[in-house]
Amino acid sequence: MPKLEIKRSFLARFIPGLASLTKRGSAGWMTIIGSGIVLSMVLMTVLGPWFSPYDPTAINVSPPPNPSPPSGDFPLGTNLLGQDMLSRILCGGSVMIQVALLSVLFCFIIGVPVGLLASYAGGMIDRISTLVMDSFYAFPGLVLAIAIAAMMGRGVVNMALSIAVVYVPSYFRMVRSQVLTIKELPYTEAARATGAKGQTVLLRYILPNVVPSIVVVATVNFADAILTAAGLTFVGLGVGIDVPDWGWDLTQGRQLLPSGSWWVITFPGIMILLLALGFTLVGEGLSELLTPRLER
Amino acid sequence: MKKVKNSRKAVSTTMAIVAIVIIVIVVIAGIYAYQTYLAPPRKELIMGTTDSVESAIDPSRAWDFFGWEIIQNTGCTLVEIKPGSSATAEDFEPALATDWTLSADKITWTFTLREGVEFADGTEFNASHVKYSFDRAMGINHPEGMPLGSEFDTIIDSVEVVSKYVVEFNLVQPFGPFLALLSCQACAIVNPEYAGGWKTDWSEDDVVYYEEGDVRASHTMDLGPYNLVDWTRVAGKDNEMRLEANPNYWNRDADGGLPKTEVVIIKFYADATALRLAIEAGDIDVAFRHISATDIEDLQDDPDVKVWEGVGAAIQYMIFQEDPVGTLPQLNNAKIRRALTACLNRSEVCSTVFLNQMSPLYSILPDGMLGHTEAFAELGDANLTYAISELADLGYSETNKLEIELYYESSGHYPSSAEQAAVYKSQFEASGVVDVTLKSLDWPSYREARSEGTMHIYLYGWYPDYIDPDNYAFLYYAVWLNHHYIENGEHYAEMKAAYDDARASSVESERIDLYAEIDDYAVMDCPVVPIWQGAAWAVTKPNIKGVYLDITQTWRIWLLYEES
Amino acid sequence: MNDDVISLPLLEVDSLTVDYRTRDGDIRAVNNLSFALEKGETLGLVGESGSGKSTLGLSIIQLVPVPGVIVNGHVRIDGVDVVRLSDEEMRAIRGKNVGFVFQDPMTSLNPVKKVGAHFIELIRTHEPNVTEAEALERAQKTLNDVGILPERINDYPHQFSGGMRQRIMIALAIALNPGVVIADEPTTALDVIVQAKILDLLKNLRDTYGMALILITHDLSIVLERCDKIIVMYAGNLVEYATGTELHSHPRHPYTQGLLQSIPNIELAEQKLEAIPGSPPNLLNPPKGCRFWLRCSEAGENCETEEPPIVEVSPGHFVRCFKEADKSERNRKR
Amino acid sequence: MDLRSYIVARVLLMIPMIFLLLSIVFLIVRVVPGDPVLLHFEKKASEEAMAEMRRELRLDQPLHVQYFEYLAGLLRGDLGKSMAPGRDSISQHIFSAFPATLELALFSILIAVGIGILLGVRASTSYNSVQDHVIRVFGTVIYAIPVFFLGMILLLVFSIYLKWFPAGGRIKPLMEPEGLTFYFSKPAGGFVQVFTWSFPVGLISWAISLVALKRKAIKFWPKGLLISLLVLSAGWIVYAYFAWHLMFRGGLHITGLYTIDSLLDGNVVKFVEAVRYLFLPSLTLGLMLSGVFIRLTRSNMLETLRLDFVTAARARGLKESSVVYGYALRNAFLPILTMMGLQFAMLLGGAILTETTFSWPGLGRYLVDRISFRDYTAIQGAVIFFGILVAVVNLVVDILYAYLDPRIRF
Repeated sequence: MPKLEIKRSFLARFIPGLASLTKRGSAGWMTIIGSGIVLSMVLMTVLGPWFSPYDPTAINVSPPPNPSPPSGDFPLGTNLLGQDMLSRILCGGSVMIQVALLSVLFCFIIGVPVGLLASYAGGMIDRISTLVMDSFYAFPGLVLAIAIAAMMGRGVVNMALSIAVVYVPSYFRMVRSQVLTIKELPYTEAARATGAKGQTVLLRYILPNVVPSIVVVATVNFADAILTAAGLTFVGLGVGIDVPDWGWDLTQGRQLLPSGSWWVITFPGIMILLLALGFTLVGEGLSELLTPRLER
Repeated sequence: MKKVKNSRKAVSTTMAIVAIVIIVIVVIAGIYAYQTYLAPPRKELIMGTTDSVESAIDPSRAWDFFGWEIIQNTGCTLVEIKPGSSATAEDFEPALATDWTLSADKITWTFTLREGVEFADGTEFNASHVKYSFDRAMGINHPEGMPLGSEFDTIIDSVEVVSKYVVEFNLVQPFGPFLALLSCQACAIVNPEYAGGWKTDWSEDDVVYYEEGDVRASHTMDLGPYNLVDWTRVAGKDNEMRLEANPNYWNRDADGGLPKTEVVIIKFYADATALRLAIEAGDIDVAFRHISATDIEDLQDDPDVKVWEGVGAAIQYMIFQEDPVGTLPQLNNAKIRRALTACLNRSEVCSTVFLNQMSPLYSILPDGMLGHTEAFAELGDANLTYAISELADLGYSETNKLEIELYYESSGHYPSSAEQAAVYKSQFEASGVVDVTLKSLDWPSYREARSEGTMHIYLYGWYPDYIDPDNYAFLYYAVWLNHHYIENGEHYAEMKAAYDDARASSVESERIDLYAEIDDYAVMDCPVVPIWQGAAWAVTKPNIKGVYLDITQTWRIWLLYEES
Repeated sequence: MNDDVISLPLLEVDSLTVDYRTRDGDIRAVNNLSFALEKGETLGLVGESGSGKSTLGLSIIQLVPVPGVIVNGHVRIDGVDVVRLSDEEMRAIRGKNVGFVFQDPMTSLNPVKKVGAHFIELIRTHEPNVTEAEALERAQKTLNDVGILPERINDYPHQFSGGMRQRIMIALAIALNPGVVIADEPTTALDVIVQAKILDLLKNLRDTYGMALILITHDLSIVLERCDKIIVMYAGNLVEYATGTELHSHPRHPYTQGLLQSIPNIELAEQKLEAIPGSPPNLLNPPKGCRFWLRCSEAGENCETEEPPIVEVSPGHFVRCFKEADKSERNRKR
Repeated sequence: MDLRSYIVARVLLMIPMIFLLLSIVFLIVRVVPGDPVLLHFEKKASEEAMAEMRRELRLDQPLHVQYFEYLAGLLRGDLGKSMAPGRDSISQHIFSAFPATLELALFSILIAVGIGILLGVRASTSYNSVQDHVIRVFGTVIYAIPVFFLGMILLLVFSIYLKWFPAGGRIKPLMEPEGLTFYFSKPAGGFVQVFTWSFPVGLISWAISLVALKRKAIKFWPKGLLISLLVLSAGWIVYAYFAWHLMFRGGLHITGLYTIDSLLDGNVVKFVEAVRYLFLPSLTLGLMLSGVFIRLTRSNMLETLRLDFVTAARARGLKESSVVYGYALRNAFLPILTMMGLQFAMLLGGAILTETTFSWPGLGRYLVDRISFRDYTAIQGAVIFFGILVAVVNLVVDILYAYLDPRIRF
């Protein structure tokens, strides 16, 4: 019955709130720090336009010559076009966050139902979908994402879709393995024995118990999606110049490197790193909290 | 006792590993020092570039900058333009032709050829090779060749062998810039042995492309200052080229001997950053195309390198698509185009994006070219009062903004396209009555969108094939640009007449007036708006001499040398 | 010092106390425990799982698993207090002076090493001058002694059955002819027939090699006949210490009595097997007085509040119980 | 399912998986809206020109014909023609770019495993100490760094500020090692044809090995299947190797790996240069991957250090180093090895970005380059090559796993 326990502990730990997390050792702290980073990043991006000292896309807010290093007026320096890096940092997270959110959403919409159905239905459907998913899973993710993004063209939605294609198999595999375990558990059998319909069993009895694992996969995938989105931007498949985006700044900053303009890449790079790190911490923390382990 | 022994043994094992590592390092360092010491001083000149031959260095097909540079250095044309000149009529020098005359009706050009010039296999160059080269180019007529290259037949009617050393070109109509045309790389003389053999029926399949492992079979020319003796490509891009002096070069004995450097290695870098760091580190002697604006600015203060600036023939312009497939008919109104043009601030683009390494351009003809004017200055730079009032006439205001889409190319085909577009957007929007949406496409899609005519406003660029105003002024008429003004432009009939006259004329003063007229009409219509003119940049070690960066855009490797 | 006057025991454990320092608090696994062992003796260490007997065994060779700590006491091997030794010095004693046989032979051998390699490694670690060939020769001899064909020396552990593997483990423990061999539940993981064979083997080896043997087990029945001395442990405490026969005939502690009653005896036609009610205490928060009182049918009031002392009820027979303490008190008063 | 049949299933599964993958990539490239041919003309192309291009690329055929031709081509090692002018063979492009990627991948995996094992073991042996926490934080942070950002930082520090290492490319001009070059005359038909030959040769050697195995009466058929598959692939690889050499008439570096070729040349100067150029890119990629290995080594070591045989080894008085490395690590290494296979996919993804950062002329750059050219057939070819590479590496790792773990025997 370990899966039932997972569910109970999941609820038990999260309904009372974060405070109880502090008692969960390093995993709890990881979750707290991670969600702190993520929340502040999201908050910053949402509120950024109100707080940024300049319009992040305005040209030459700093008088030439540009790029200029950090100074009093421009604490993070300016880029080649004389745009204020601080403003761009404050507002630049939206693309990454949108892409990550959308891709996780797409994964959820595709991966979970397919996983549920395949594992529940079994037989040929299961075997074929597993084979398809496995071939995607074994494939180098970024290569596939790049190829698909290249075919579909630019834009946030297209980026999210191409990333989703790469990560759907993780959801599928997770859901499938969980369902296969839960399907055999006595209470599911009991539900079936008392005449519950397949649909009811799937939605009422199985799905709720899969949710914690999906949450873990999703948080871990957030980090991967952000890094993949940054990678897509770096190979020239990001969004255009008129949206402030850390990935774009980092990409364009590369040509300014030889002249020693470190500030142009350092700050956006650190922001992406922090965002990905936040999600990684939450993901790792949660997976440790929600997965029963041998206590040492 | 035993314990001590154990630990001693452990220590000795660690020591042995450390000793082995140290010995290996010392040995490698020793051999390194020895081999470095023994290495003979390098005789080759190494040039670095980020360019690459696109697909072929066959004059019948190549239409890319670097392919032409290699053609120029390995092949030879009938006439050449004097290095460092501005390509006026007096600047054409004999090359494979020693003398030429034009008939009174301006239709027939007769060339006397240089005698005793030999191909690498010892065959003597003669009039039949000239006829062969042009017949081949016109026969292959490759749609992807240079625009006029593919339309040789609209200029040249036939090439006739008069005698062994005399050849005659019969034109379709009088053509002023004919010598300029003959001096361009598409007119390099090919060696029939490597160009498909003596025959008359030509097709696209006869183009000579790169062949892995066999350099000589990969190009057709034979008479230039250099022989291409090694050419490696990795994954469809150039990796390294080796040029060795051609012992049969006709001009070998000229002042001090040409080429000046016996062996030149061309090393290809993936991007400007790598190229800049290579020249800085001294890995290469010469860096030519492309080093980014910030890097040029940076290197100008570096005492270990020399930065050369020259006239650039590359121009960037903005095209207002006439009737962009059903979306913005307003652009058909010349008043809107003029208003938008007035919003532009050319010097701001040049200073912001290019750190003043490009210069504002107010005529379709670049500065340094016959017929260059300042016509577009009439509309001014950031002339917002004019723009706002013109647009107000048409009902556009801060509440009813003119909405336009500005396209840029995103895969690096033009320098800093995205940054430029961001600047133009801010300039248009500074008027307060224009709302710009930026859109980007990679180069192939951009090119196709251009052919389809779906982009409202987009950026385009040009560098010349042959060095003559004719090769710029035609941009107003280039069918492949597909901006449609040719049929519908208000002043296009007058412009076209002036253009045709200028083309046929060989009298410079006459042509200057005609091109000025064309520019004036262009300002009235604003179909194609010049923005900036590029400068040419090269970075070398301080002791490299013989760099010519002139309007011809020809990179004359044969004149480069290292001063000891 | 004169060896003739004071004969040092081979192994002496003196008021040894071991704690596990967990996140939730300290757990006392071994509490103030002492005993001594002479050459050629067999000591049985009996207790339920969690009674601290394995911890005791491991603490003798200073291998209490993390986060265990020896907080007090001494362990003297050949008179050397090993608690004070450096890691490196202790390492030299393990295997050389003390052999150890583990509970589960299936997991106690390195699966990626051949049997011979285990021996070579062991012998050459402790006697670096021995060549590989010599080590192999000795290994084969030892294997022969434990009843394994010497030519199987080139097999991998997974190619042996459980009993065979335990024989290999024993061979590894005795290969360097140590003074003491500690066998921690050597037969628990094996089936009954093999169990007896292994125990007999250990006994025979003790005789031939002349070493002392500590047999740690939860099964009182198997040590009763085979051990010279037996220590019964409960929740980290020594509750009874006596010779095998004495313990068999006169168990004093209620816990020992309970253990004895739960042994099936074939000779008795109708035996009522009785299990001890309840379960061992939570050592994070042990009962205040006697650790056994909750399960003890004879518990008195002071058992709840005070820790019972250890009393010698007859020569060489020690018990930690108020019942016996009172008795001896009475005896003394009498 | 026991491990043995798992591996057999793995081998058998690989075939449909690769097949499926090929089909998916083929489809993805085909569902592109619009006509890809349209994009490849400088000027508005005439119908004839476009038809000619379609004919050259076989795009004029019905979809199923294209599909089967493409599959048949793959068996010959022919990935079709590039859409770029000249219509080069994509296989040739890929084979000329592959050694660079291979060299980068090999060195970075060495670095990753080295760092990962060193720090992972450190962390596990000093469990819950400051050292352990620092290493864990390092592992987590390194995983979250965009690899190209890491690359740019290293580039900035080590080649722009300190000027210790070059910033991009594979080697200095004039320094390309020759290796021991082979000189063959170019066979008629070139690369593709020679590669084609590898197929029947591989097939025949497969058949022979099957028969031979039958003769020896090996009872357990999966072992025979495995061995014969190995022979098949070995035959194929040997042929492909010669084909690769044959296609360069002037001779080629013997391995294409500059570090090795320069040593074969006996030219230490070139070797040092090659290592200098290789260092930063492989360090970047290696660091990125090391995070995973640190975590994996640490957790596996923690599990293994708890196992009985480790305690037993300690109880025998073995040295701590041989307990940690000879016992714990050797047993913990197998899952790490499996991970190495799985990480290969991630490695290749990282290689694309690293190659772009450091202008490393490998397959990653080729793919990015072709994307900006919208060279669909080449993108298809490169993606498929990546996919097959990963599948083969995973298979090899699995088989290696079986051979390294003595508990698994067929």
